[in-house]
Amino acid sequence: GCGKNDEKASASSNPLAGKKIALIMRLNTGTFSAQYVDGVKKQIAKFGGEVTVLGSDNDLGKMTTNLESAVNQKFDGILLDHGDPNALTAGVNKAIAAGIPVVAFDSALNGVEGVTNLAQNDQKLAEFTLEKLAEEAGGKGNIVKVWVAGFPPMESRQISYKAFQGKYPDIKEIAAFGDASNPQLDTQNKLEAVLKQYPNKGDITAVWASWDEFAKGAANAIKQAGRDEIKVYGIDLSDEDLKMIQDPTSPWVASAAVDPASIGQVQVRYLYQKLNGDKTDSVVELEPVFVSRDMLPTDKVITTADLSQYVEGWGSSDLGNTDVLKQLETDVAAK
Amino acid sequence: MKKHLMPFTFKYGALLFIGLVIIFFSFQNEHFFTYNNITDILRSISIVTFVAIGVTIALAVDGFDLSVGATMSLSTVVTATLMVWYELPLVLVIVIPIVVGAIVGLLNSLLIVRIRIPDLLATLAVMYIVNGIHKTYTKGYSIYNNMPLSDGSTAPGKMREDFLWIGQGKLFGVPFPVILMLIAVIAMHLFFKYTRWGRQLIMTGGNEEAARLSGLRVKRVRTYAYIASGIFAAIGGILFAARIGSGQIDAGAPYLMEAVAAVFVGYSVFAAGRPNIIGTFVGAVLMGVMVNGMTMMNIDYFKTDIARGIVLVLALAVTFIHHNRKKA
Amino acid sequence: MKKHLMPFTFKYGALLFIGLVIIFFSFQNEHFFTYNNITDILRSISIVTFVAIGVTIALAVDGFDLSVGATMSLSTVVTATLMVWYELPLVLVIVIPIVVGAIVGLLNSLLIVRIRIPDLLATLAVMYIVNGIHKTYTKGYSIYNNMPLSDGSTAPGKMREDFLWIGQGKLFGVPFPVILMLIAVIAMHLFFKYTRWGRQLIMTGGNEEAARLSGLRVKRVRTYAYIASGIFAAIGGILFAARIGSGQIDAGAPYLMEAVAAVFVGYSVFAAGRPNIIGTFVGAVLMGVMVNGMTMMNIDYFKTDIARGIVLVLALAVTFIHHNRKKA
Amino acid sequence: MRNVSKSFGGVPALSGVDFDVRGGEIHALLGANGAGKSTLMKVLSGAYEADEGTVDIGGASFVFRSPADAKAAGIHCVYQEVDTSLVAHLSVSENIFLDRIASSSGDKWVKWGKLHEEARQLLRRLGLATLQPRTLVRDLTLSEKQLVLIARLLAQEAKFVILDEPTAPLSIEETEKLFVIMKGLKAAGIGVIFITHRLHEVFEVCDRVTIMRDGQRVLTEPASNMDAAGIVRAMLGRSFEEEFSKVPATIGETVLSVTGLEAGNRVRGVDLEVKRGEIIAVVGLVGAGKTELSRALFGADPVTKGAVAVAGREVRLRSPADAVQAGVALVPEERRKEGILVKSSVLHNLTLPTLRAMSSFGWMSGKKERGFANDQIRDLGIKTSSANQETGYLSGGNQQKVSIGKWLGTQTDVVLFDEPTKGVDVGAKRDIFRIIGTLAQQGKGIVYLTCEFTEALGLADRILVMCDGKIVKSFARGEATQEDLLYYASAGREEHA
Ligand SMILES: Nc1ncnc2c1ncn2[C@@H]1O[C@H](COP(=O)(O)OP(=O)(O)OP(=O)(O)O)[C@@H](O)[C@H]1O
Ligand SMILES: Nc1ncnc2c1ncn2[C@@H]1O[C@H](COP(=O)(O)OP(=O)(O)OP(=O)(O)O)[C@@H](O)[C@H]1O
Ligand SMILES: [Mg+2]
Ligand SMILES: [Mg+2]
Repeated sequence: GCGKNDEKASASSNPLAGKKIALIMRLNTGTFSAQYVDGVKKQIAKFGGEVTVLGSDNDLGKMTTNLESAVNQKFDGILLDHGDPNALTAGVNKAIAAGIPVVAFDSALNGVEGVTNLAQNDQKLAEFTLEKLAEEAGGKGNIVKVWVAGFPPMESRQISYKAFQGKYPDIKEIAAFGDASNPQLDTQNKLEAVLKQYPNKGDITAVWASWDEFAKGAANAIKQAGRDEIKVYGIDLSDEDLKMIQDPTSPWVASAAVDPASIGQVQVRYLYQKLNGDKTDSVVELEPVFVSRDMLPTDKVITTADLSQYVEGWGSSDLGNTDVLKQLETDVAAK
Repeated sequence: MKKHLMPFTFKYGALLFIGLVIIFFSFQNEHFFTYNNITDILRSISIVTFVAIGVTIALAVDGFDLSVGATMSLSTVVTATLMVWYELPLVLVIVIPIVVGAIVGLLNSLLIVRIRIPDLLATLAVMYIVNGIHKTYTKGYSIYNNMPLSDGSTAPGKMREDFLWIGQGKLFGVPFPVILMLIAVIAMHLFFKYTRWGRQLIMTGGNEEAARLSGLRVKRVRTYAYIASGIFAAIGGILFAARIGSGQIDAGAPYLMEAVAAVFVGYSVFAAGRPNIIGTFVGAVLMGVMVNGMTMMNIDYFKTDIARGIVLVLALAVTFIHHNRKKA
Repeated sequence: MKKHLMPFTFKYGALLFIGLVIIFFSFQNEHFFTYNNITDILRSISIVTFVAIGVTIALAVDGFDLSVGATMSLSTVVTATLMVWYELPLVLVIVIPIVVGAIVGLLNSLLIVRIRIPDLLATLAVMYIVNGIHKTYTKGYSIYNNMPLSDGSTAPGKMREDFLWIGQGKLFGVPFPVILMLIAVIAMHLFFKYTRWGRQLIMTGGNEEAARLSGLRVKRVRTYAYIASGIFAAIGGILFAARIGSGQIDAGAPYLMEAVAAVFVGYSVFAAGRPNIIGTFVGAVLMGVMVNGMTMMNIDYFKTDIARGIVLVLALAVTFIHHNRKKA
Repeated sequence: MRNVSKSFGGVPALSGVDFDVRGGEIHALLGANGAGKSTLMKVLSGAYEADEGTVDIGGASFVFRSPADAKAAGIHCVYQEVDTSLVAHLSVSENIFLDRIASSSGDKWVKWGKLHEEARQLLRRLGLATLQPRTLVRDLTLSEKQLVLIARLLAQEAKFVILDEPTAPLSIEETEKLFVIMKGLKAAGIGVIFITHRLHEVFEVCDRVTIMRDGQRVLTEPASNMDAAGIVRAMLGRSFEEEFSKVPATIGETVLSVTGLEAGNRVRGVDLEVKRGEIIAVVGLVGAGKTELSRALFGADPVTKGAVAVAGREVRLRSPADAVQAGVALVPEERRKEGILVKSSVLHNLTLPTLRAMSSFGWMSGKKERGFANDQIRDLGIKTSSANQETGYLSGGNQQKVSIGKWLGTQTDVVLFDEPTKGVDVGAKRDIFRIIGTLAQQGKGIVYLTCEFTEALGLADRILVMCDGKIVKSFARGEATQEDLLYYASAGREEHA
């Protein structure tokens, strides 16, 4: 506790209301990030708190700086998104020493005492889609891989990909590319080149896109080239992606993901547990969900908010909720 | 003999070089030199060509425009929101982003021509501002059909089919963006070469003070140049939205450097040593050919950057070694 | 009276402006003007300041170096691999990346000084090449402790503790990178102001022909300037690795624009209208203060870009409105 | 120097030139524009590398590859183009000691106090005690810049000194001071090479004369053996009378009237009236404000007060474009920077002010353009290989003709000439006078601003003397002598000082 918040809290009946929370993100653009931020913001609003988003433009140096200035500014709690243990451990230790609880998502801060680590199982995400690909291709064929190194989740997904290659020797990778700076159109242009290189139907069985931004570009290229026999398997799912998967003319047929909004929601809940002084697990696994076109309704267009009705395990996560938190929500709502 | 050879390699060296690159790729892969692949390459460079034409125009009056990438991003999201949020008719969907681009150009020229902040500095500042504006406008979201809005409802509109055709359709078997690009390249080339206003731009770029003392309204000319630069960047943004069917955040950022690279390669075409439209187009083609050819050869993506840099150096070296030998 | 006021606002306008910004933030948030926060701000700008010093040196000889970001990226991954892959001693871990930076600078100067490719074009090409090289070197992976290698084994080394101290440690309660930065700023300022070589750089940048006619070997001077630029970018990269404890791919890319912005704001400090070290430092401080202060005020992170651009415009306008009024 | 040759892009500028200077003499190097004087001196001072030939000093043979080499041999040069050898944003002192700072030996640290003090002393020797060593060179006038370069020369330990047209921007007093300094150098055993287009200066200070024509040496003689007519004949290869054959023109109604014009720091209330067909010369010493007057009349600089009427109509000139529309044209003083675009072709330069007339509906007519350009090239006698030649490669006089020729297609009532003969050889000068006469005959009003009093006396219908920003005296043709003009031009100054 710090003195300043006690005064604020006294305005509200609940001691947990009116907290100032910092959300420190490594990447801060794109629909996935925006939905994740939304999840965080909504949940904190439900708890009567206030959130400040510190974006880092994919610069870990800036992220470290943001973390340190959040500690200096004496926020009540800190949320981390896509951090890196080497870069952040020092800052996180400083926060904990200052009594500020930290909950991290996909940051591999498992070595740090007192931090709760949310993780989406990236290897499993990749496995889901790759298995589906292998199944639909009948265990053989030529595939194109769209992937880029340099990002921890990508590197985890690559581990699954390697295993997949070992498991299905008859599935051959005929081309691989990927560029994170202009993911969608670059993929579109490059895949077009590959389609020209393999102009016959059946030359290419499927495209595995390790990121939804890649998948969108790949789907566009295939659709526009009229090569509808090629299927796209992606990872991650935003509202925009969902729309494409639902579209029967789109080559993108399946994706695996954790609901970005519910990641934010769960992360906030764990932070408030810590604020309440509860003992929390140091690792919380968010189970990925596999979504393919055949699971979705054909008669209407849905968003990720409605997805839980069709796909089991999506967005309905009550993970991290406690009675105290439920009470808090009602108190704040009552005000 | 030697005397004749030199100016020849000098003038056509860069073109020859590009020809060699194309021949190389054609031998590497039979599918490279096909009608479909060539039109694909041209389509893939259509957006960057528009942005690069903007950069060329600004450079013609001796001004560097760093804000084109940001302008393109802004134009992309504005285009998309006009359809998705506001369901406006096609004409407005095209005209409004162009007007927005012109306004950014006007802001640039205000800072450069009136307040006389040096071009690189002014356009850098505008780049920051416009980047901030376009993200603030969409709150960081990309714009797509019936996207959920922050009030919980969904957006009423979709990207219009007729709009998407601009980026994805074909006319007489040629992708429409390629047609647009060729029209723009030819028109701007003729503009610079044969019109009074084109000449005014070039002369202003040559020596602003001398041009002013010859009775040119150089401030006005430079203002128009930056506005044109903004408009071409905006067209790039519109095409981007039409091509991928949504309004991506920060879409234009990578296009700044690509466009600049194309323009710079263009300096060496016909040994101009100056910004010129045909050169810019050839530069864009070279870059597009490189990416396409290397993808077909399945070269690691990180190595393509090296190749691109080396090609740039070689093309420039061909020009400038001679260029300076002539002078010295 | 009015006559005296003008040059004053002109000369100190930019500094005054920065002072106002700081006072404003101090009133907005009690945590802003605290020792810890100030040292944090300084630490946060230490890397960009090194890169910006490199840019300043290149600009001092009237050359723009677009490759500093790429050089910084290369230096970061080289530094990290020297420890993680090769377990080299500290001295080599620091010296080798600096040598690499110098080599990049040498390549730049070769293209610019010998082949006489214009600076922007040459360094753009080198930027592509170096970006490609650093990614090819690590196959696109970032480098971290005991990372898995492509042959299935894990890397033998870790980032050394004494190395990490360079980026994260404190000396007499002051973060070590801040000390390094202050030393570099003061040393380079003295270098430019009081040493023969510093004056030779400025002379060359002011009027290369005049410097040459005065018997200066300007090619050599410009070569040294680009080498220095590469070295400072490399130091930025080393500090980055020490600060985040790993070797990130493409780490330097955002630093190019940030450094350029700092240098440009620096033009307006003391109304120099030219690149100068103190100005560059003040520019970096202003940028750091803005980011820090605005996050404290809970301003949307998109909007910080707008604010940054506007501040840049204002700082530049203060300088150049007067600058040109005087001349006109 | 022996057998020096140099060509630019295949065009020879020097072919097999021999040239010698002795220690302790002042040697005049003369020749028409483009004769190759500056090029020869640039070879001698290492600024250009010769294609062929050597420099022999005291028996040893050298090939200079850079200015540093020449300086090591004791050869120093003040180049014709002043701005190429100055760093504008540095102080006067630093510019004076540029060579010292540039050298690779000597102090590693720059001691500013000492430097300023030494500079102050040098400036005092040149009679520039008022000039502050800390002033930035970009704030100096052209003549002050020239003197800074001469001060730089004095700071060297030279064996040979080259002065390439140093007197062009200097006032009479300043020129006299320079001559004293040159004589001092001569007395110290230093060889001085002096380039000028003012022949009377040659007889005043020089011991020997070398004359060049078309990149070749024509003769070298003691100055006492020569007379002005002989020099001109040698320069041009034919005999030539420097005379002003004034073409009679009918004088019509008033075409330009200026009342109480104030602009900048140097134009302080000018009244002026020009009639059609009339040539008005405005004379004054350097710094009197002539250039600023011409710029203000052309809308190039803002006017603070006063009224201007062209052809009876009151006009407000906010920009040169306004002036052109009102019928005013200016041939500016600094032609390479302001008069022409050096990198553009002769054709593009000539048609620049008349783009509208050369085009229909915005489209340029190549035929009209070429026709106009070729007419001008023929009528004005512009020596160029073709209309597409880059203008920067023309000689000074021919560049000046382009700078004049571009206005001949416009509907002008008034043409302002600012020192159009500066640095122009006698042949080209005569051509320019002829053009001015023709313009007057066509009924245009001419304002001819100059500091060459003889030109004003020969050419003008009326002479106005300008001093310190004001017109102090007006003479009709034939009324004044050179002495009168000088008296009013400088007496006015004393009054105001
Ligand atoms: N850098 C250059 N490039 C091309 N041609 C040049 C260059 N410098 C000089 N010339 C040409 O060489 C010839 C000799 O020029 P130079 O400057 O030596 O003449 P000059 O005798 O000094 O004339 P002026 O009296 O006008 O100063 C001219 O025809 C000129 O156009
Ligand atoms: N922007 C300026 N900055 C500094 N000095 C200037 C500027 N403009 C003009 N001057 C100087 O002011 C002085 C007076 O101006 P002006 O050029 O009109 O005189 P002038 O009579 O034409 O002399 P000149 O014979 O040198 O052309 C000149 O010596 C000129 O060099
Ligand atoms: Mg000369
Ligand atoms: Mg003058």
